[in-house]
Amino acid sequence: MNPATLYPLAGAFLFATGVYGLLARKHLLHKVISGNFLGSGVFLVLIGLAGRSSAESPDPVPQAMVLTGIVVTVALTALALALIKRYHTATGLTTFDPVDEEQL
Amino acid sequence: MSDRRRLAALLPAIVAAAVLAVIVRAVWSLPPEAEGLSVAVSRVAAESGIDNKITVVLLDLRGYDTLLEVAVLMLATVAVLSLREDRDALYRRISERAAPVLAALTRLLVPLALVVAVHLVWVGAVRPGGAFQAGAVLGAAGILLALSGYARPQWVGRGAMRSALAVGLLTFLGIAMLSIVAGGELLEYPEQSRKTLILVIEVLLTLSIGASLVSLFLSSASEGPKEAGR
Amino acid sequence: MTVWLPVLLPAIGGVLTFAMGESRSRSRVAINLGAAAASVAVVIGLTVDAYAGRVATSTVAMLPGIGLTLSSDLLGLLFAAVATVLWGVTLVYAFGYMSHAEDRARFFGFFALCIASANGVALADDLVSFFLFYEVLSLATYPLVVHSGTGEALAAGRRYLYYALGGGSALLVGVVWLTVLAGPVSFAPGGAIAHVAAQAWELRAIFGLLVAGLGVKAALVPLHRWLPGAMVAPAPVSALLHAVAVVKAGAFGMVRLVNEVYGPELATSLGVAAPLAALAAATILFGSVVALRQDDIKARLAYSTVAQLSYITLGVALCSPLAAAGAVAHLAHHAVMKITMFFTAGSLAETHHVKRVSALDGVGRLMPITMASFTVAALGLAGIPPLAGFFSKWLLGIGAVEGGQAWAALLYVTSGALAVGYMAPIVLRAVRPSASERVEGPESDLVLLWPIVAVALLTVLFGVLAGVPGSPVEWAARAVAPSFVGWTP
Amino acid sequence: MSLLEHLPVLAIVVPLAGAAMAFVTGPRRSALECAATSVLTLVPVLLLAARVLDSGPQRYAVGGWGGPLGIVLLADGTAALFLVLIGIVGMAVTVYAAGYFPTPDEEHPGPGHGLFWTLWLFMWASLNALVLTADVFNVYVCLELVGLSAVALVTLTEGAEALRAGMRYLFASILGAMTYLLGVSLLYASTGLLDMEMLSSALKTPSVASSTGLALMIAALLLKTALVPMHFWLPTAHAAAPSPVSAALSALVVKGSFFVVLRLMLDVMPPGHLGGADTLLGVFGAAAIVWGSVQALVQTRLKLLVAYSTVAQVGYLFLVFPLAGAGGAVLSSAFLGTGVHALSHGLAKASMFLAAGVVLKRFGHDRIADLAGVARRAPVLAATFALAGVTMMGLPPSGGFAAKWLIAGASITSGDWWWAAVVVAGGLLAAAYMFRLLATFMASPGDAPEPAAPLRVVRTEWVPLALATASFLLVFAVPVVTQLAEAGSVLARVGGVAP
Repeated sequence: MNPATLYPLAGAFLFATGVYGLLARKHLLHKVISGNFLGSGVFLVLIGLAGRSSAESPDPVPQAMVLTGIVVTVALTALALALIKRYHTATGLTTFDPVDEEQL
Repeated sequence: MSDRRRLAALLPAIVAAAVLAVIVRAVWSLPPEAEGLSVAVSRVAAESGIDNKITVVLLDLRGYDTLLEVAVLMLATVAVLSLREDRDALYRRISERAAPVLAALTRLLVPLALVVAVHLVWVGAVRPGGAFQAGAVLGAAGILLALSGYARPQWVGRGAMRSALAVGLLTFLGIAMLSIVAGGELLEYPEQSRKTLILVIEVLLTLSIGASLVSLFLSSASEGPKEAGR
Repeated sequence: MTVWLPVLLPAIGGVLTFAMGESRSRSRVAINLGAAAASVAVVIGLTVDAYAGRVATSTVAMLPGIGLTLSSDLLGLLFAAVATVLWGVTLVYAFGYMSHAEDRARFFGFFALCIASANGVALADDLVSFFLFYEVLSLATYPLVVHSGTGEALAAGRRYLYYALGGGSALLVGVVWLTVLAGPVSFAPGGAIAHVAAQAWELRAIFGLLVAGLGVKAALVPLHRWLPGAMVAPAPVSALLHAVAVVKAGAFGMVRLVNEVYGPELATSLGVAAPLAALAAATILFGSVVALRQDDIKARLAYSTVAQLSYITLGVALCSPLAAAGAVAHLAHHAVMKITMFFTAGSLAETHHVKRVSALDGVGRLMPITMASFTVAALGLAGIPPLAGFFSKWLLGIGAVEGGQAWAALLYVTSGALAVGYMAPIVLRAVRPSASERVEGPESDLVLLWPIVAVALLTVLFGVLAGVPGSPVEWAARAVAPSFVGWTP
Repeated sequence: MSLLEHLPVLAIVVPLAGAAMAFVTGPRRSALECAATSVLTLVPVLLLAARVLDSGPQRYAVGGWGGPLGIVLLADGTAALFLVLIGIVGMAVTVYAAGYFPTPDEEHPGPGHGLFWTLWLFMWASLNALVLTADVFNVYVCLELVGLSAVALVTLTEGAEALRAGMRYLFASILGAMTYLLGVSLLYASTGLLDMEMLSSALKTPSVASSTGLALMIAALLLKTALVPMHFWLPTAHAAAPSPVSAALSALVVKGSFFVVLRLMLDVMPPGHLGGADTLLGVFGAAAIVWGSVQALVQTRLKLLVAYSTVAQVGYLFLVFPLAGAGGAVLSSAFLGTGVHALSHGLAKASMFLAAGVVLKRFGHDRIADLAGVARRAPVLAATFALAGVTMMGLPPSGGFAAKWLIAGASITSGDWWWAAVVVAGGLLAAAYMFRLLATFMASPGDAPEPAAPLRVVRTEWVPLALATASFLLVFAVPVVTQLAEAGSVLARVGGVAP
């Protein structure tokens, strides 16, 4: 087990956690955080796999992809939070379904 | 809990486990060493004289990605702006809350932040740094100004702020098109003015990113749920 | 290019009718009558050319290797002429009949589109083009069936759609399948697919699918059930579309299918003609018998149409030249006779609110000209010489005997007797002295009366002048002759 | 280098700059700015299509690098076809929206503080970018641009329902985008390539990682295309959005991600390495046709009916994959049918949503049961639904008919006749839900008073009618579409469309 596989495997685990959270968790903020798990998972996979390069430094292309990905994730998170806030203002809810609201 | 609900609770776990298994299998199957494009990038970086290979990829080889990424950021800001509750009372409350200590701190921090931002832009060409980092610092300064009452939150969505938000993307697009006029392809910077053009892009991007962050922060101000307690 | 005009002129007329809206009724009359007159002129011109042996063909590119092609052959022109001429006559009637109705722009617009697509069906040069116009015709008829917007009309429309779209699907599958096997199939007298290397079962299955598709409009039992229901439409629709354009598109398709796609020889050797003939024979008997029991005049006429359409199908399925000629002639003859009857039925309902046979008593005295016209048509339908119906039945019968299928001739005679059975009560009741106090009342309004008399006159003329070049009988014989090698009329 | 060679980037840069400019000019003048940008975007798109017809696929190396280091834009016939669709529907949406949204003033800048125009141009630009790119990572960025603008446009409708729909859409979008990116990272780790054309040759010897990567990418795109069973987010989002937005979403956005599926499945993946994936996609497509139609049949709201119809019609697009394996004439016919279907459904569906918007404004609701008499009161709207409905049913002479003809023909030729059966059944189901609507329109309106609507709103009804007419007569445009498809990389491989 070397870093080149450890990071991607950790990333895979993060990603799977994110998938579970996005599908299973009801609270909207949980969903947003799960979405960020997805992002972090993918970025770990990318960075880890970039480290397999034998050159003096890791492959820069995946690193650039991660940087772009981070900005995109920030943008998505911002919109998601704004939507949740607006939704909460309009309905007082923090979940899609009022039934789930009571269970939380 | 009905069977249906139990199944609904189980399904995400199954999907997640399946995804995990698929990725692990794929990762495991990869050879331990791979060059990817690192050698090719190194060659280009050596020719162009820019040490930071990631910068070479971001601004030169895949500058088009970065152009669209700037568009993503502006788009997200516009999207959030479209959702804002536009009420003067709301903004007044933010300004009125300004405390004297915060104001004093702001007077101290904002000039410093500006210096840091300029520095970050400048070093971006050789070391980690650049428009996004500088923009974040600039945005923080802007938020401080708004919270302490030096800048009025109502400015969100007004003409000057809109221009600041858009100028980064517009400059990027303009310079990208400039290379066409100069006889190259899109984003093919003319060799002699390369560094200058990239610097211009970075500076104005910093401004736009800062403006974006300030707008994102201020436009999420709200009066709280209308039907509290539901 | 001219060959497109019988399609384009009514279509443009229809679109203009929509565009002008509800209020401008004078322009509507002018445009529709203008389009009808122009179409008639074009069809006559094309016919004169076709008689002289000049057949025009024109293609617009469409699917890969398949164009939308029209051709002015005599067979197609006969149907186009029937549809176009009777459209003009029906328009006059309809302007009178619909003068106080709502949604007239919609009505006349779709009416014109129906004729445009019927002409397309007539002049289509290949199976795909035929299918295209056939389906457009199905759709354009729907708004006319449900015109009144009542629950009854909507229900009839729904049933019509089940049949039309189901049949259309069968037709689509058949046409695609045949095209995959044989490439684009252009109609060719005597058959177009004899050279195709395909399993016999495939060709039989395709024939079945195509018959199922065409059988809906041709009202073959058991696909006929939409037709009586569709009589809920306004009288001009029943008259022109459900006695002429729409239903004849199905019967006409049978002619194309047997004579010009499979060809009489292949249809016989594959053994598909005989079942079709049997089905048509069953339909004739069924329609005639059921018609006997209908009290509603339009329903009685509708079942009569069911029977008469199968005269055509049977005639062509017998695969003998004279029968085929009789079938095609009957396409025109039945059109003028049945349209007379539906005009009459519409006028009866409009003028005296009479819709049932049992309520006809004495009407003949109030509307002598109308009922006299009806009587002419009824006699024609029963096959009394020298009216139109006699000649087509004569050809059908002779053809059946010549083809060694005397049973069909017997069937035609039987069905003629049944026609007398279901027509006679209408005429007799109308002339019977009224038991009720119906002693005075108007004759049909003039604008309704002229078209009735005109089409009744055609019934006489088609019969009396049957031997003259250009009469339906002579035209039909010329049109089917190329399908039978070595036969000349 | 002539300006004509830069047409691909002009199709992206012009609307992008227009979006930024519309934002700067502010709500009151941005409609005008957007109209000007729309025209300026359409021109390079049409010129590009003409150029592709004339001289084949155009490649554009952004920054002058080319693969594998740089990003390449590829304008082949298929891309040009989708660009033209986006252009036509885009232009219609712009014109329609100008009448649909109230004229902005100081007090009322319009929905979303008058930001519709900016967001809409962003969407147009990102769709063009998505279709043109030949780089799998760049696809990711474009997908995010499309997704972000789509969600923002959906939530321009006031109220909790639209917010809920928008958030569902956003979460689906995030899951899709991240899964796609994960796929890209595995693909890159395995091949060291991002350029589609280079990947195509590298993948002739696939590995576990590259296959997994592609599978993840395609799965993500299926979610974005809303292929059953991953369609859950679509109906509410498309129905809740403002009508011009619904039109763009149903007609264009789902087609954008489908386009990438098409690229990946037929261009990037080597033929014969699809495993069972092609059949699986076909089965999902068939399920979508049936399920979407059945759902459309039971809807009580007009916009939801139209949205479920999209779920169904998307299914047809996926029938190409099981047929593609046969190659030759079957592939060419199925591929052309798919292209025609994308085009005709795009036009027809846009027209239906735009018309539904006018229905909402004129009658104040979209409850199907209460729409009796529309044929008399608003004949143009009824005609629009009728003409677009013919396309949905696949009856001649509509584009839907041409598509069905080609796909069914391919299916029968290949011997896998059951796909043809699905196509025919789908047409009948579409007829069932469309005629349910049309019959209501034809019913007598009763005595309810006719609601009055502002003339500028009523005038917008001509835009959907024009689109619907185009889709109705599309069979006559098939020769041009055929030429375009033959200039696409897929058909170039099999030597064009056999007559």
